[in-house]
Amino acid sequence: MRLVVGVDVGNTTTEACLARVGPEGAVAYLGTALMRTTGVKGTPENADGAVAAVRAVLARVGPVTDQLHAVLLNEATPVISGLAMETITETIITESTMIGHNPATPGGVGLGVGVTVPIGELLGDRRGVEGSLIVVVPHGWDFDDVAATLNAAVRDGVDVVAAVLAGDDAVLVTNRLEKPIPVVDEVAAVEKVPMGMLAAVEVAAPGRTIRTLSNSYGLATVFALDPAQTRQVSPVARALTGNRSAVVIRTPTGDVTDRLIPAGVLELRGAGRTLRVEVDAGADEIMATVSRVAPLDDVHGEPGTHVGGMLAQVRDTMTDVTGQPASEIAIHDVLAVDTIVPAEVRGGLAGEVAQEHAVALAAMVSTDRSRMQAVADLVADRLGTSAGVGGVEGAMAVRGALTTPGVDRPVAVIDLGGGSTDAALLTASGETTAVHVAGAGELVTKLIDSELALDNREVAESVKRHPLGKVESFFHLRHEDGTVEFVDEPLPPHVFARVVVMTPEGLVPVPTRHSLDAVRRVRREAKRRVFCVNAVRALRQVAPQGNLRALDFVVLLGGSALDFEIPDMIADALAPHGIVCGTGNIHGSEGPRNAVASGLVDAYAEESA
Amino acid sequence: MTQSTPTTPLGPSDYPLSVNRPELLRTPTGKPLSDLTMDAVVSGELTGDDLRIAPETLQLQAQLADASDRPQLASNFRRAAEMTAIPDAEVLEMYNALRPRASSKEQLLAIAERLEGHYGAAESGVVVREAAEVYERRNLLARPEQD
Amino acid sequence: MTTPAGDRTVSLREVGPARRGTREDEVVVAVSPAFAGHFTKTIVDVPHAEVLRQLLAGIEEQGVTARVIRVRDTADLAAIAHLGAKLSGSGIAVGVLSRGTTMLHQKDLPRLSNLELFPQSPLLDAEVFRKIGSNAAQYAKGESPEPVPTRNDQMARPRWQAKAALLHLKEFECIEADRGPVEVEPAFELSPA
Amino acid sequence: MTSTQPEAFRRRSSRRTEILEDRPVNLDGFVEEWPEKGLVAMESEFDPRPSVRVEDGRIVELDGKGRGAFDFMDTFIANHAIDVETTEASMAIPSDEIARMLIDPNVSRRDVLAVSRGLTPAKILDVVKLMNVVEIMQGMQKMRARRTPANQGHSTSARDNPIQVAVDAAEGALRGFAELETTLGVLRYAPLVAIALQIGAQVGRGGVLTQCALEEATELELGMRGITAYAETISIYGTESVFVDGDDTPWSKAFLASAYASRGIKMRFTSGTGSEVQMGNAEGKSMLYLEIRCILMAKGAGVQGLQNGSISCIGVPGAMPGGIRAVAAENLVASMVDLECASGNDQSFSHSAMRRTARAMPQLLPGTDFVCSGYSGVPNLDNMFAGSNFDTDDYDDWNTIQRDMQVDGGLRHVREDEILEARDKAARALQALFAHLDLPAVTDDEVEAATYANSSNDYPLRDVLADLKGAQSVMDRGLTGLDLVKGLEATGFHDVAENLLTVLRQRVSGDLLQTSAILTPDFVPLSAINDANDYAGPGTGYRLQGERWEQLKKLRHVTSATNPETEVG
Repeated sequence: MRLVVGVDVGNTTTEACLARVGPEGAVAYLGTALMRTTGVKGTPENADGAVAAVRAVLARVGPVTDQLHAVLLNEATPVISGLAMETITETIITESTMIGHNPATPGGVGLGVGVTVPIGELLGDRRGVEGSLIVVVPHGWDFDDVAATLNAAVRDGVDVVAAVLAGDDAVLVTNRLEKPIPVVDEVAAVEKVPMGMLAAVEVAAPGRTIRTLSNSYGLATVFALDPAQTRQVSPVARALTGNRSAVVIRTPTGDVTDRLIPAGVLELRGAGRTLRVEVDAGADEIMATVSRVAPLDDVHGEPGTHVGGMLAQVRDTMTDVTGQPASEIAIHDVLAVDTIVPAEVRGGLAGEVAQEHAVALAAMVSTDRSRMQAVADLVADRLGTSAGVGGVEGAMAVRGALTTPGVDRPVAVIDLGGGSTDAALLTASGETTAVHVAGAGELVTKLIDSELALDNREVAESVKRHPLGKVESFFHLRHEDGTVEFVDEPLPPHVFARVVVMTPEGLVPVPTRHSLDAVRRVRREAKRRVFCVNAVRALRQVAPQGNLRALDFVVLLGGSALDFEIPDMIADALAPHGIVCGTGNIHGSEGPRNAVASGLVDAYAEESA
Repeated sequence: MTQSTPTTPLGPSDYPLSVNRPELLRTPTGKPLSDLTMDAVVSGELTGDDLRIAPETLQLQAQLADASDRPQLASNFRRAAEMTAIPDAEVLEMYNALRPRASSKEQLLAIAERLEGHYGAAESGVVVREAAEVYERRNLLARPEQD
Repeated sequence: MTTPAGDRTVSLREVGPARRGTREDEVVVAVSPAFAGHFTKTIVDVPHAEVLRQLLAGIEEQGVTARVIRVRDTADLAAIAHLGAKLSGSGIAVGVLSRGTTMLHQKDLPRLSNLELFPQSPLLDAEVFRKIGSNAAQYAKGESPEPVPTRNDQMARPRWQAKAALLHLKEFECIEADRGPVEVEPAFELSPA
Repeated sequence: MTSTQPEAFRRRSSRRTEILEDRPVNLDGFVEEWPEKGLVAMESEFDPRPSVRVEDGRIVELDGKGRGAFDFMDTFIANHAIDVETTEASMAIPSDEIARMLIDPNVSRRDVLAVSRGLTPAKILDVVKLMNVVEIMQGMQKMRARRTPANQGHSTSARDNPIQVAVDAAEGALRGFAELETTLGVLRYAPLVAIALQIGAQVGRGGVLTQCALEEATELELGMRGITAYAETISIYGTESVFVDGDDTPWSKAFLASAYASRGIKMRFTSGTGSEVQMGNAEGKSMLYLEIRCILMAKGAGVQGLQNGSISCIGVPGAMPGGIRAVAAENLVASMVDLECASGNDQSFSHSAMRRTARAMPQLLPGTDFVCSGYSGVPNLDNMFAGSNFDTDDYDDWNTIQRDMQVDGGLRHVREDEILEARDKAARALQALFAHLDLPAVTDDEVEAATYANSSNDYPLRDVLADLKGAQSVMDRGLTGLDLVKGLEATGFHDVAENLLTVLRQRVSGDLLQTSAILTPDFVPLSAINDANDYAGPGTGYRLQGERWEQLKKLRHVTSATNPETEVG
């Protein structure tokens, strides 16, 4: 009878599994422990965490340190991942053509077409004021005064057809007008609106969108355009689609463009060739190129671009960890994801926001120069026992996964981590293959953060981890599945009327104007684009001939396997391939944790039997 | 406890005890001050409990306060000596119960009884009893819910 | 400033006891005993006419209606705002003291709590009052407004702390115990420039 | 601003008036007295007349009120603060005679205490009302509990950056603060910042005591874990209604005082003139009368000391006639009832540098237990206590005033190379400790920035999310002061580890619980017992001389007498 401890050093946690191994290789599992990993995985700094985990598991089952026979460590490959995001489109307005922004509260309803004139010209003798007018009101004008000035002018026969305001006063002004007109407000850079130009202002009723200015022929009608000019203004119409209000000003050379930003070039090397792909080609194109050069040997990014900087940093970090020169560090995988980033329109007059396209990229480096033997030596020294490297991580993980009730060979595991998604396959004949692919939990957090414009990783992380709700009163909230929960004690004021994350510590408000459904959609879509895509990608790389149908059992492991929805989403994604997929339950009790550590024990028992 | 009690009350010249009378000092775990060394820390022999104050030490400091004509400070130290036995969470609970309009008279008296009975904290009990009486007179006991 | 107008004044005409509102789309603005009465401006000389006009404008711009009440038997901001909230059809109220200190309250909250509090009266100007009104209305509509950013100034203490205390005491002097809240109609008047 | 007057009627101003109008002092606020409402510093006809009556060993009348009419402050003071045996005799002594005792070098501190322990609040007010500022200073010189004056510093960061807090604590400790206090913008940062403060302090000068101002429960927990060494933000108020508004009573606070002592943690209360009228419930009493009630309440609770001197309400007495005299008097009263006095000067007080300096003279010149209860050891923009009366920009002025007046304000000039060394070491110690404890990393860039920085703007931004997680893990993992000692020892910061262990060991002896206790650089507890104030006139008591005076003669630039072409230092 021998006491052994299997220790799995992971990127964030170090897990230990204590077992008694009998003479026939019979294994009795005695307990497990979980500690934070110290240092970067695969480096000597791991020893502290490993020793702590061993002590913790021993403490849990009693004072038996002296009888400890061996500590078994996994062959942990250092994996470093990096993330970057590149905006690849940009909306630009030149020469003050358009104000297509969506103030929360425009005033009036309808379309007004006329010539722009500053409100100051309506005071005094109004010389030079004639025809239909669109009145432009700068900062500093009080709403009562604006209304009084417009009313006086209209009473004197001036034809005011619409107004454009700097402040948030549209409803206030229209409520005070004797003759109703459409009014657009909150135009921050109102002083840049050109005067004496033909312009159109359109406001739709609440809950509706504009009809005329978002239609190319509507614009053509309003501004009497010929077919060539109409073709030119079609981007304007497109940009205004879906708005409740808009202003279009016709200037001699004004334009709205949707420009593609050169975001740099990725150089992918593998399968004996080198392919280049523009990042602004989008995720599909990048991933298609990646698959054409699989297996990937290395990736470089164009210096001076975000991509280049990100890839260089990943390489530098690995150099620091392993001491290997940067030239020998190779990037083995990238994952590109299309995303949308709210960005302020360049040249806009009212802080208009456009949904710009962007590509998020995760890259991953792994090295075979592991220093686990050094960790083992340190552990042996500190604990006064023997310690060795007991097996390769992926192989051990599938072994551990096999202890999940209802699982049999061939079995594949997917380890859903923070930086990388790992897969391994154990065939019926006992052979294992393993792979790491780039992109996991951290990328999901980043996508949520940028798409919701939170600019707060902590909140984004929280949105990722927990279900949402909307606090509808101090005494009830609506969960994201539509159910309503009533509470006896009033909810705290800082969550009132907010979309909240239901964390175990309580409700945390999400600082966003998006609805609950929008936030939920962003969260699920981010998870799908990273984890579902990567699950399929990784499995294809370990499946015989890349055929997913050849897999029977897939066991999900790792921290994200505890997520409240990711396992279901992956299972749904794999279901069409006839795969049984579920969250691991190591030894029928540990959940998706401890697979590698117990795999190490099993391997040891098998050898010693 | 293995703490040696001095035969005569301490006076100002005994202060500081850590310098002049270290032999009188013990941790709540019974260790002398000289055991609180770096070696002991590194080897893990010392725990948080070794760095707490013992009730006997608070009584010694109370003697010093009395000898320096600070009777209120001395009383505070004696109440503190009684309270060393009360777990942290319960100390905070009792403190919260003493806030205005937080407790009924019965609740306050129950705390006093627990102090006196369970913890042998007679002087602390007196403080709580006095609070109960004053709160009643000044309308500071918990009231039924109202707006 | 390009605005052609002069200064505005306001008088609050009492129209009867304040009652609970029935419209869900209303916000109550509850003012303190001396607001636009014994006092005419805040601690930093923002006219009460402007405070009220901007609060009401912020509410109106959001398409929500407003009622103004005067609380007479207390000068405690939380009590004023909470009473306003209880009388508000939407359950949302803005409470405001003569010196300018302002609070957003909701009827189901404990009195000593609040939705948003603006304790530094010297830092509140017309623009901030407009935003406070706007947020009150958005809460009434069930939206999630960004809290109005609060500012801080370390040197407000030497300049304003004592005057704030004095104004607070004066407001207390204007308390009429045992007189319930009254609904008021603001009448704004433009004084010649 | 409000030029509502038509142009034509506006009076023409002289050039001089314009210049005076622009002086910073005119940005300060001043108001007229209103004694009926308590808006008056210390001279009010609405304050009660002194009286006391004892029956059956119990005070049954206090300052004109019978026991039946006592509010809870009267009750607590009558039951706990006033010596029943001597009160009638003490009260019979005319106030002017007691006032003279306070300044008479032939009357010892002990003799004064024998009288003062029997005085009622109104009587004490009556006594100090007779004293002008110079007499108040004379009284303070004799009545201060500890013979040797000291100073306390703040070390905070506008970004709650723990590295900044550590290095500024190290510099502050090196410059002479005996206590260092921090607080937070984001409360959840507290564990990391409290650790940083402790490490920085022990790097700068072993034995400096630290505290982190938080709500009671967390503050007590950090203390119990040995991450902080003392507590101070335990507020008390002079009227029953304001005390209750603060959700406490004299009994709840007295209980808390014993709770701290039971964990071996030094503690003092906080109060100050102006807080009651600021909250609108002064009950028509002067600010000083109400503060004297606070001081006696603290005395009755058996707490060893008090932070007072108006503190966060300084703008109120500061705006009143004689207000700063009242503030000086409240410090004196704390000392004359034998409490440790941490005497304010800790909040932004005036736009005028002259007023700021003058305000501190009644504490700096006679010396108090802590002249400032928070001199900002960071630029005021980083001061999370809303700014102090003095900050890092004032270090050289402070040192020069000490040298001019030959008074000890607790600080000294330190050469830049020593300061850089201490800052670098504090940053590296924190870096090593965080790495050892698996807390968010401190980079070499941060260490470098910290060494040469002035404000939080000079540091690389930290990953706040990671820091907050780290802070939470300090609480979850139950890290204690002992873990900090182990970590420092394991990472080669042996001397810092020893310093911290020695501070922790003090808790076992309880020596720091005695009145006015601090630790000397040799780790000897120095309190009102073994360093009792023995002032007895010229030539006695604490004198700035010898080695300490030589230290304080040094400034950044002093021309050498031997070779006037060079500077000494």
